[in-house]
Amino acid sequence: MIAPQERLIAAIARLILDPTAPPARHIAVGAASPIPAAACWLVKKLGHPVRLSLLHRPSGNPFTEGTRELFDLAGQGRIDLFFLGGAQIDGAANLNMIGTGAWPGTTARFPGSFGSAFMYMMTPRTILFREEHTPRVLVDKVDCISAPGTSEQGVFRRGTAQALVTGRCVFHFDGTRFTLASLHPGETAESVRAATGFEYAAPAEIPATPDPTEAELALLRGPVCDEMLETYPEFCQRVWQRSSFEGQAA
Amino acid sequence: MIAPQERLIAAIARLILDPTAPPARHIAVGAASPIPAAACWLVKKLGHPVRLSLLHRPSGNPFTEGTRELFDLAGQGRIDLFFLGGAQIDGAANLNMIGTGAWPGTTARFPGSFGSAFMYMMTPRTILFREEHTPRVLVDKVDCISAPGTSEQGVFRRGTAQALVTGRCVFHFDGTRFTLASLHPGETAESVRAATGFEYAAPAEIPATPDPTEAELALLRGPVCDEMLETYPEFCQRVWQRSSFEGQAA
Amino acid sequence: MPHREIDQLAARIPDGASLALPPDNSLSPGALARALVRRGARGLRLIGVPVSGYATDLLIGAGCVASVMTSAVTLGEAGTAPRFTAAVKAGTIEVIDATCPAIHTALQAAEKGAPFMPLRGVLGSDLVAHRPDWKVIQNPFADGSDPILLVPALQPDFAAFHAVCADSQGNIYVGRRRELATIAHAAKCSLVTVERMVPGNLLEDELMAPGCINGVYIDSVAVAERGTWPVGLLDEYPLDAAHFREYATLARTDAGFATYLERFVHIDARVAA
Amino acid sequence: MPHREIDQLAARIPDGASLALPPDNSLSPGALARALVRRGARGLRLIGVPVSGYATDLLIGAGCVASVMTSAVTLGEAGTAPRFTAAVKAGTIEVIDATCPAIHTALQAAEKGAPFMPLRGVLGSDLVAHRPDWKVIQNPFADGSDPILLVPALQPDFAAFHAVCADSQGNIYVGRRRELATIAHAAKCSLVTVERMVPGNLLEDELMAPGCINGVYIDSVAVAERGTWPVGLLDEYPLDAAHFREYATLARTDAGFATYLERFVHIDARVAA
Repeated sequence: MIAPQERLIAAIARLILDPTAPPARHIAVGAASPIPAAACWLVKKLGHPVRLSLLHRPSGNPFTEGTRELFDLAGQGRIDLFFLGGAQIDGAANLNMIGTGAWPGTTARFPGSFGSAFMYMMTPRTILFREEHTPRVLVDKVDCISAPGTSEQGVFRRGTAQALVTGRCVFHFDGTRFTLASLHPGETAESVRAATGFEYAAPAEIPATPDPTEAELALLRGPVCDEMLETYPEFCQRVWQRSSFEGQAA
Repeated sequence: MIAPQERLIAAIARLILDPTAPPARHIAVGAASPIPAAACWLVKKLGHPVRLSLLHRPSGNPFTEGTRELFDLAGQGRIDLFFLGGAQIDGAANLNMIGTGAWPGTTARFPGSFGSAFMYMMTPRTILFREEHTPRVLVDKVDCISAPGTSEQGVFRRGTAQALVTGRCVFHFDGTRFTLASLHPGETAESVRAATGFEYAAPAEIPATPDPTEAELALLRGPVCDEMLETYPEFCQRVWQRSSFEGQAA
Repeated sequence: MPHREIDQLAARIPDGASLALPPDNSLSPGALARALVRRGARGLRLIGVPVSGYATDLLIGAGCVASVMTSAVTLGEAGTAPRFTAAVKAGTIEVIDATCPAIHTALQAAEKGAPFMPLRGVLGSDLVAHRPDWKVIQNPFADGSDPILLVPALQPDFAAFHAVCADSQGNIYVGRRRELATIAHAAKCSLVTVERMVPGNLLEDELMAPGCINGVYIDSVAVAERGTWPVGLLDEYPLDAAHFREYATLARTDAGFATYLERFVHIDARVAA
Repeated sequence: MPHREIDQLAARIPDGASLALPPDNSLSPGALARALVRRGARGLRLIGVPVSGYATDLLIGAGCVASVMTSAVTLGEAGTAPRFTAAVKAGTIEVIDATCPAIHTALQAAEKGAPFMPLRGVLGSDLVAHRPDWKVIQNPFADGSDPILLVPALQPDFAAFHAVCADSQGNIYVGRRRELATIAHAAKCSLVTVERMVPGNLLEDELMAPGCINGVYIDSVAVAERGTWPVGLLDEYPLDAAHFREYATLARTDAGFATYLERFVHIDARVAA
């Protein structure tokens, strides 16, 4: 029995390892991102040489200059890959993390933009991740742009979205538009089209998102979960029925 | 027997305590400045509440952000008084710490400007100190300006020189020109005029630079020297015949 | 009088002051925020460095806040910040949205005494249009077109945070949470709560000094044991996740929030902890 | 082969590279400078952060240096730097004069990935006229006239310094000498000598972490005991004042400097220490 989260983790790990993308030697993962964090740990436990900077670890966080160090690292070009989400994501890969209705979010107010307006432009690769895949989230045009998916000529920018992973499918992004790349179990070309508020390209035959391999599942349920327990105890309990206490004993 | 250095220290201490000048709650002293440092310690040991930040103490230096912290402190306006010298000082209080002849000092090359071009303008009060008082040092016009004594209208500047203390006398500076304020023993209005390359004002009667009081001398030779031994062992040996070892035992 | 010392500290922050607060993972002064609620502070202009959490949501809920400049308000794993969200919908607070590195950059400009600092990125975000205090200029060092954002220096009236300990000279120890040094350098006045006082001079200890903030920046220190609670403190005590969930649940409604204030703010929070 | 490890480190710095070095009071890599002399480095473009001392004077004397960007070159209590002064008079090196906060500001711009940073002061100094890479603009945030200096980002090819220790992940401990973190962040490549290797992960230790630089910035580490000598190392060993005086005396003449190289650089300096 493969948990849906395990499939998302494995799908993100494959995107990280995509040989056609710029190398991901150093990956940073923001707060409250258990699935991207697990994908990074999976890549590392698979034996790939990658440096992980995980924010908001309660102990032993990687930074000694305070929280600005993540942004300084990105400014220096030392972070190859970052993850972003969005309360709204549109077909041009624009992200809205602020709100809907009149500024600053009189209809619905979201937490805020965090560092997205900077990280999205300073990082060569961004993997967008949002589990909820509905027309409410994947919209034709975001109500406001926290972080732009593309920039005008002459604006300094190192990269943009590589892909968007949702609870239903994987989209690739080519710098202009999304293309449906694979479908998770139970989804069809039609079900994804109905759940998506923006236009995207789709090949005639859409492959299924591969299941995690047995080796990947073993890593996820063992050493990856061990690494995750301190930061994401509730996630580990929910997906792997493992509590912190066992983890620390392991 | 009062050492000449002791008189200079006491003269600087009086300038620090000048009630007509802006308050000196926090004084920073640069490297290789034993006489200004001793003057600050004297003020403190006299019981005045003053915070001292002494650069280049081998241990326990006051900074935890590295050497930039001194300049950031000055930028914030948190340093009330600083000391500067100059291989050349002219009548407009301009300082040359770079060289003479063609830039960057083909006739004589000095160490360099250090932080003078910033500190002089960001600190409300600067006391200039140079023991050598000759027409070679006190010049009509510096060969080049490391740090300007005055600034054009509209240029951000918090202050300039309060005074210039030399081995012969004390000058006050009013923002435009120097005025001879007091003569050290053995000097006359004429001897100072002959030794000075720049024009300055002088009252008809020029007072003598006061000797340090007995209380001041006792403080200098005891607790002030104790504080100075670690950073300035050679100075303490020369002026007070005290070695580090005795100082640590004291 | 269990709150005496911290209530005196809170009394130093006048109504209408701008107040910079660290996020929930970085020595946030929970006890001081509760003291500000007890004193009935009004019109505070909060600054989240770079994001805001429990303390900000609590102060908003208690009616202490006029505006909040921040990059996000969140309770982390416990979800969205309910009183912030309610106040935005009700229009009772002004929100000045920023993005994390813009907050850091603005404080670093103040730290250096520079009137502004440039920041890459951000252009194309609607943040720019809603921040009339920001400017976009052509990079004077570039040959071709190269627009760049300039952020003005941000000098908060007050910075407030918790530290592990303080010595008698006012030097405080915050360990690796160096962003607190930036806030203390940038702010006009820094108020700090600590777990305990220690003898000697922290800056004379080579092992402790790197995690210290020099007392030159610190205006007042008050002892407040478990002063970050319900947030954790480095390796000394962890975040109280159960309390965060309880807060998040109660704060969903006005009545629940009133109950929270009654149970955890107007009585001794330290006993409850 | 007593120099093997450090000579390999020195071999990583090619002729013509720009190389940022800390001053004599901040973990200056004396042993590495001597290794660069042994390898016969040429055309180095040194950067003093923010001032220069023994290592710079030694490298200049040995003919390794094309230019030095610095705010001052000095041997501290031992007086002026004789080989630097001689080279300026002889016109054999280019001097790019700076002022301390301009060096810090330029490195901090590189640290933040910003193309430039403003700096107060300096205007009216002849430094400005001799730094065509600096620009003066009108402060875009000011109403009245307010000229301000802009300093472009400075990204050295290499940073080199000594640290107390390193762990197997490449994290290093420099204690309160945080300016070394700025150099490491700003430089393309950081080479570090250490007194010793330590087990475990320094960043997992709350007491050590605040004085560490993350291994993400460190490209190579070599063990060099007494690696700052003749400069001191925090509270581990003091500056060797007698050796500084000896250097200052010998380096006054070409012949004396040759003797110095023979006695302290081309043989094992650590034995001599």
